[in-house]
Amino acid sequence: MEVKAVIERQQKKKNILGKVDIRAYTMIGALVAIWIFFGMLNETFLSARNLSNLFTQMSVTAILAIGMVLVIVAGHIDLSVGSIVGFTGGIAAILSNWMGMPTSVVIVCTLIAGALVGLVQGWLVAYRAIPAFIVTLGGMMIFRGALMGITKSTTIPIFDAKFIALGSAYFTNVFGIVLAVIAIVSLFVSTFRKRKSRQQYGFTVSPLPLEMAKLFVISILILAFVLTMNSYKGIPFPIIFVIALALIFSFIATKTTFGRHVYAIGGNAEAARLSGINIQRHTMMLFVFTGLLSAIAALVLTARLSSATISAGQMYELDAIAACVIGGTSLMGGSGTIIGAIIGAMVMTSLDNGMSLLGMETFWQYIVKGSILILAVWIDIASRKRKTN
Amino acid sequence: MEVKAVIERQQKKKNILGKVDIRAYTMIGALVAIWIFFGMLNETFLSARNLSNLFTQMSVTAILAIGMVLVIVAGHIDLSVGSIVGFTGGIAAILSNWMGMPTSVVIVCTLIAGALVGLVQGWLVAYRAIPAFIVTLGGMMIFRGALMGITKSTTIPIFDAKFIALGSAYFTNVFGIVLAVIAIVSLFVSTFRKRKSRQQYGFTVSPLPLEMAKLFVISILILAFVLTMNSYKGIPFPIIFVIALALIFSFIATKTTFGRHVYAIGGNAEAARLSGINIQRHTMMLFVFTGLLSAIAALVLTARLSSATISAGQMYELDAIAACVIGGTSLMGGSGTIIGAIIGAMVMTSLDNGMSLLGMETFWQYIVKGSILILAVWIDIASRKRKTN
Amino acid sequence: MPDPSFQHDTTGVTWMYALEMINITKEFPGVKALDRVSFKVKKGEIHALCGENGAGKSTLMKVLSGLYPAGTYEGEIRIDGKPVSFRHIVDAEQAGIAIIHQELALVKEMTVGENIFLGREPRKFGIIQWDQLYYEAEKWLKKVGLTISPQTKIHSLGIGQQQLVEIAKALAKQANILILDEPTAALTESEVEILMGILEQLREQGVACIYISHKMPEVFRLADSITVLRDGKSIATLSRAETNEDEVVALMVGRELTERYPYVKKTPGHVVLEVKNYSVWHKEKPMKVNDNIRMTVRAGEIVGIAGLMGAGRTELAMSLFGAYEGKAEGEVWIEGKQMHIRSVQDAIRSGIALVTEDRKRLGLVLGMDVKTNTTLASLKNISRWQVINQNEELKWSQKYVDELKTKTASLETTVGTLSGGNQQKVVLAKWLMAKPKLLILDEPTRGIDVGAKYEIYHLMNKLAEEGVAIMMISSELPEILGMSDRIYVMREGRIVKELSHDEATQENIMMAATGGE
Amino acid sequence: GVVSSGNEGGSESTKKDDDKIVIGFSMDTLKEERWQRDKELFEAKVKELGAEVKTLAANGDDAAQLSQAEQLISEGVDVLVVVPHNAEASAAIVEKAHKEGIPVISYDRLIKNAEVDYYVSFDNVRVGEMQAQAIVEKAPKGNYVYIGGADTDNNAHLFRQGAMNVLKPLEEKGDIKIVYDQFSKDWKPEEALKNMENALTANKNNIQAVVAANDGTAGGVIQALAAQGLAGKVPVSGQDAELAALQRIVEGMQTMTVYKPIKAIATKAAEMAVALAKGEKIETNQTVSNGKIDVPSVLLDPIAVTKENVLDTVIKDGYHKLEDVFKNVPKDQWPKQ
Ligand SMILES: Nc1ncnc2c1ncn2[C@@H]1O[C@H](COP(=O)(O)OP(=O)(O)OP(=O)(O)O)[C@@H](O)[C@H]1O
Ligand SMILES: Nc1ncnc2c1ncn2[C@@H]1O[C@H](COP(=O)(O)OP(=O)(O)OP(=O)(O)O)[C@@H](O)[C@H]1O
Ligand SMILES: [Mg+2]
Ligand SMILES: [Mg+2]
Repeated sequence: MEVKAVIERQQKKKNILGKVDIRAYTMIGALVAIWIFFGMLNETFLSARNLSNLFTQMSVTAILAIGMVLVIVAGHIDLSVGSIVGFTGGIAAILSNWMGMPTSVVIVCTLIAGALVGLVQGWLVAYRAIPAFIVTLGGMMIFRGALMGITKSTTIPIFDAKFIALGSAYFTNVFGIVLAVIAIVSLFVSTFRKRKSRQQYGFTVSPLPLEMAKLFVISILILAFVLTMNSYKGIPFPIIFVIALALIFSFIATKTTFGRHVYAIGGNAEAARLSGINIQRHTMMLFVFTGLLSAIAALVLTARLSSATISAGQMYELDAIAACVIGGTSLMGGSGTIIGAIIGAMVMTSLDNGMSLLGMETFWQYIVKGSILILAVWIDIASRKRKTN
Repeated sequence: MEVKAVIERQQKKKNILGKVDIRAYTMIGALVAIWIFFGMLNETFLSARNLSNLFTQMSVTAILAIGMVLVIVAGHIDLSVGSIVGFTGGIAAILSNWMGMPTSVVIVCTLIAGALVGLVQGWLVAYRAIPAFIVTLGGMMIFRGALMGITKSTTIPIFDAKFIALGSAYFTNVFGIVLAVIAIVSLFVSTFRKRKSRQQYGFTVSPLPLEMAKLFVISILILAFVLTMNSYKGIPFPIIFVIALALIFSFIATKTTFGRHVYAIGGNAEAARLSGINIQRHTMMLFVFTGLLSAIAALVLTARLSSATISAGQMYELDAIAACVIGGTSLMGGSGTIIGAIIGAMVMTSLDNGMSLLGMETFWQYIVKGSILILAVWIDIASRKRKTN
Repeated sequence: MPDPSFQHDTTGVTWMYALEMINITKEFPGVKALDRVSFKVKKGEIHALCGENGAGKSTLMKVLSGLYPAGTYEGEIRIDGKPVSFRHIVDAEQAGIAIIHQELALVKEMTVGENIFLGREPRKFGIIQWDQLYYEAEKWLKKVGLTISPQTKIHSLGIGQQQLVEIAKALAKQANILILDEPTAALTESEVEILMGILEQLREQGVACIYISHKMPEVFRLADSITVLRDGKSIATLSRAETNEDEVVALMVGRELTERYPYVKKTPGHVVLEVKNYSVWHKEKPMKVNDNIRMTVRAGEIVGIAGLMGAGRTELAMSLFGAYEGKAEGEVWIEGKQMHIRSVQDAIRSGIALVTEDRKRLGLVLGMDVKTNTTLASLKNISRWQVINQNEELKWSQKYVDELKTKTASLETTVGTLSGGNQQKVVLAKWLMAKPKLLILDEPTRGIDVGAKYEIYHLMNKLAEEGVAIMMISSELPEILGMSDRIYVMREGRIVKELSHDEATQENIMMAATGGE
Repeated sequence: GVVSSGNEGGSESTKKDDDKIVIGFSMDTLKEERWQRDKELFEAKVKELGAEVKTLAANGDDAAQLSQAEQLISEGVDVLVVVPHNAEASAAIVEKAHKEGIPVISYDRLIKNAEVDYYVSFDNVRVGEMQAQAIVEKAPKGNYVYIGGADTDNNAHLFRQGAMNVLKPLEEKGDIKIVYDQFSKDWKPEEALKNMENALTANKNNIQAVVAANDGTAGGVIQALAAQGLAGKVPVSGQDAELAALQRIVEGMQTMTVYKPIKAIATKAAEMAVALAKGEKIETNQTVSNGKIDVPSVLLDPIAVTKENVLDTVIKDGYHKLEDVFKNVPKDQWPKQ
């Protein structure tokens, strides 16, 4: 009896706040706090233009973090993403500049290269049971070396304007508004379909006014985002990649069998195996995904810099991991969300951006970033402990 | 009866091979193979002089790997060792150059700094339950930043000849011989005392001739090492640090309650706690050890370069981890040996040294090192699997 | 909504045996776990599989469920008379086989509903139909008598409830052959009743059930036939009607066991443990798991603690041992001195030892060898200046291997490879070596076969004789009755009754434990 | 037209600052000692000229530098002065700035493939040539070792290219032989030390000259030479005029370092930036092709600093103090200023 009451109470709470959990709200709170802090110290920080910069700057880390979340959830890690970014970026530049391929061919080949590289690493981890830490640490060296080898250690510039647009163009204002409207409409439609389905199965649904209020707030936020971006130059290309990839992978993570099986593997591999889940294939797929996402990140980065360099992507793996962890992903596996990782990436980028706007000395930037990383996890752990006391 | 017979049989096998297990022999085999390979391609590789170089070049990685093994065995990781090397090296240089302290004071202060830094990190890991990966990743940034802050991003040269000797002096030939004799004598004494003690307890001992033969081989190896070093300039200082630290920490790991407890914690933390082991204090101590060892490595490195630079120690954590893993330490915790890690460090350094002697292009060096890392673990895993099939 | 995986297989061939396993041989390195075992199960029958620890029961079932794929064993499996070969767990499931494994196989971070359908989620184009999933899950939960929401996370459930979820998960597969490997080890009496009801219902529906348990009363209540395994060989298949407990036990151990509980009347000495007004708070919730406990244990006596699952006995033991995270208040006296035990080290120093209920998770470092595990808690006694005397270590661990008759290849064998009973002996050895004044045993014989049990009982008697105070927590009433000099009965965190050996009966203990009058 | 590239957004923020000229200074890194000086000198000069300056440093990361440049642009600077980490990758910065109507001066390293407005520099390839030249003068024949910088740093490759421009013809002539040629990971002196140890071992100390890419790596090289008692006997080049290197030079352990009179370049760049902001005309002495256009350039000469001219260059410029440089030399041997 008592148990039931608790569960119902829990469900009610969940309905009010929706699928996103308290943890994510804390993270959003922290992000807002950081923004207000920098906004007060420096007027440009919160200008439409700097926000546009901020979103563009975080795009590469965010794309890598999306793949990293799933790998970490499954109980692995990928230290090679930075080198894959460099390597596939080099391939893209060679194809585009040296071989003069059109952008579409370059994109396809680069993605294939990323996926292949991920496949090989995934195979070693999944089917040869070599710890991911080792495989990807080795991969980190190998792909960096390969990048130097194929580019002959030179910087390869990109001249193809279409390619460059991938990283530095903006959507027109009209298109942004259209996107916003589409997003809002599909939000409403999906919510109502969900309510109907729940009612058919005889489950309770939260009161309509409440649900409407929630949808309303989200719609306002979407519109505010688009209008802010439009007040500068429109939505930057890279950020649309991030949003699209985040939506796709969030969907995969929460709504598909593949995603749920990944969480099951990370939560209890033995249980997953006994439930007939093909752990090896899933694990391999995860590395294909990180390879693919690294290739996408490489395209964005190469386009943004309009050249491929031998140091491109160095240490990005650490940024991506930090973003995941700040966003609440547990390194023990089994839990973590993509939206959390994106917020984590935003926190890191905001810190970088804000501190450099303030002209803070480099060494302070290192110290602050390191401290924030530890602090974020510390608070998270402490609050979880308090909750259970 | 039957049980006893089995025990005796096993013990006999153990006595023939000594305490070092098959795994370690495989590693030594791999090392010898690498040496022969490079020796054939390049005549200088196996010269006394280059071997002396090799041992000196591996010293920093080896010292770091010694601490890393224990941390990994306990189920943690330390990504900050490289930055601690840089940071404490900076402190040492400041004390020596800017403040003109005598070498002894510099050494003591540097070691204290290393231990303190380790203590803080250890406290966060042990008593605040923040994952070591996060704490030390944060530490990696913080200490690098701190190094830049305290040295004002300049290179600080060392002029104190005594300090410089720590990294680049050699023991005289006579002293080397004395050391060898001491080592051999104590080896014989300890073996015979052990035999006597075993006999007193009524355990079987392996046949005397066999034991003698074993001691003889080891003695020859010790002598060969010393004579080789003497044929160049004598035993380099840093290598004596490595040997001394390896002996001390091997002893701690295998013969003391502390070491035993660390392995138990890594094997099953909960069972260890319920056996009355103070997990938190042990964990904290481990990080104090890595801090301390990083400070020692920093002294050696700073002395060798006779200056402290802001890039000192960068990425050393990965070298140390790789050395441990190549040497058979499991990243899952619970197993790993210090001698293995030293051999791992030797493998890595031999590759670096050999490839650069051959004048191999940089990018190939990256690729070969990464591949060897993966390959070593792959073979290890495959052979263990074959054994259990 | 119709999903093929939810449908019954109704091919109409009639064949007497739902399952035949013929001459199954399975070897592990150094162990022949199964040696030409034959095992047949009829349709609509509950078939019990009995045998000592390590007899090969679980291995046989793992072969059957595809966990050990075809090719890694020899022999033939037939389902409904047709030979099959499973290369994967999924193959076995498709052939209508569902298994509840001996170890819980649930993902703690996921919901009950997700766990029930893990690997078989109702889906359209790979997209999970969450509403349908939870709807179906709720149905199966009701069937096993759980009234929790299917959206509850597993980690907020107790062990018993988790086991029921595991059962619901197997039922949801609507298999023709259902395997239950020790399903009741963590269930309360009333939950066992529900399970029995379900199994009887399935029997009506013609489902073949294979039931593995060390609890003879359950076996004899449920089973139609009993197959006994010993040392990897099938010894006999008996019909329940034609046999009795003693015969089955004799077949299992390979000899006659005259007395199951070697009780010895003792004369208790001085008071070793005295607990007054002792309360323990739950580690997470604001509630007491132990309330106002008052008890004594004397030297040389065995005190049994009876109670239902969840009565708070483990918490009491862990708390006395300084290992429970919740706050404790009240007084603990050891040999007339008041103690403030805040950590396991304190407890060991005061002469307390605890053999935990979950030996794999809490008792042993599975990757370490017998010797190391034996000495782990008393390294101090065999070391000087923190340096371990390796000869002493060998001596002591050899002594306990001999004394407890632990079956191990050597002192350097990793304990993870030992069978359950022998693992338990290593745990016991660890605590015997610590020379405790008070030895707390939490479910010391759970999952252990009859022969090993008997040896452990003897050991308890011997220790009591040597003057050790023993506190034994057990959910097996016959064991409590058979071994204790005195019995405390716990209910909802309180001690509700104290009985002497002679007063105690099955009835008055159950009465006190359930609160019935 | 889904894609736009409008520039209406920038105008308001640029307007705001019209009363005061703001120069943006986007730097590759502040990690190394010399860049700290560039920053200080540049900022001082701009302030002296009555304008404001805003400096950001990117820790040697191309993407970070682009981000920071974007930030400066969004803060509405009037002129952007860029020290590119990577000459090619910074083209994006020029493009972004030009969209906002902000001119770009390329500082020290030339931004490639972009319509850079001005270039003020010492030439990196030239630096490599000077290093090799100085060493060749000391050791016209014999076995040569090249110890490079970070293999992941584009500039390291440029320095090497310059050095090889001088060395290769001599090798073909048979005068010299390059017996060892390796990069030093991350510019780390310890890597240079290991490389030099290996080079000495492989050639049994039969080495007559070492071209090291900068003072840090030179430090490692000299350490290895010292261990063989060769320090001061084998000429070693360097770059950056670090204090530690100059001390070695006056002690005779290092042959030369390339001093790029930072004051000159910083001052010149500051003057050009402020003039450009005021719309004044700028005098250049040369044009340099960057692959896309011929960039009007002010090319300053780097100076090879040796024991002989240390007083007239680094010390005279106030780059280092006499007492610091000669710290390890007995006072009676100090030169008179
Ligand atoms: N994976 C394995 N590797 C090696 N030996 C194994 C393995 N699994 C089981 N064994 C051995 O096979 C034999 C049979 O084990 P099994 O688990 O089937 O016994 P069981 O009858 O289920 O015992 P219990 O009652 O304790 O559950 C034992 O000797 C065991 O040690
Ligand atoms: N995971 C859990 N979450 C919430 N409450 C729990 C949990 N585990 C146990 N409890 C509560 O703690 C109390 C004691 O539970 P526990 O099962 O440990 O008792 P026990 O008598 O030791 O059982 P056993 O017979 O297994 O030894 C009960 O009130 C139970 O409901
Ligand atoms: Mg079993
Ligand atoms: Mg219990």
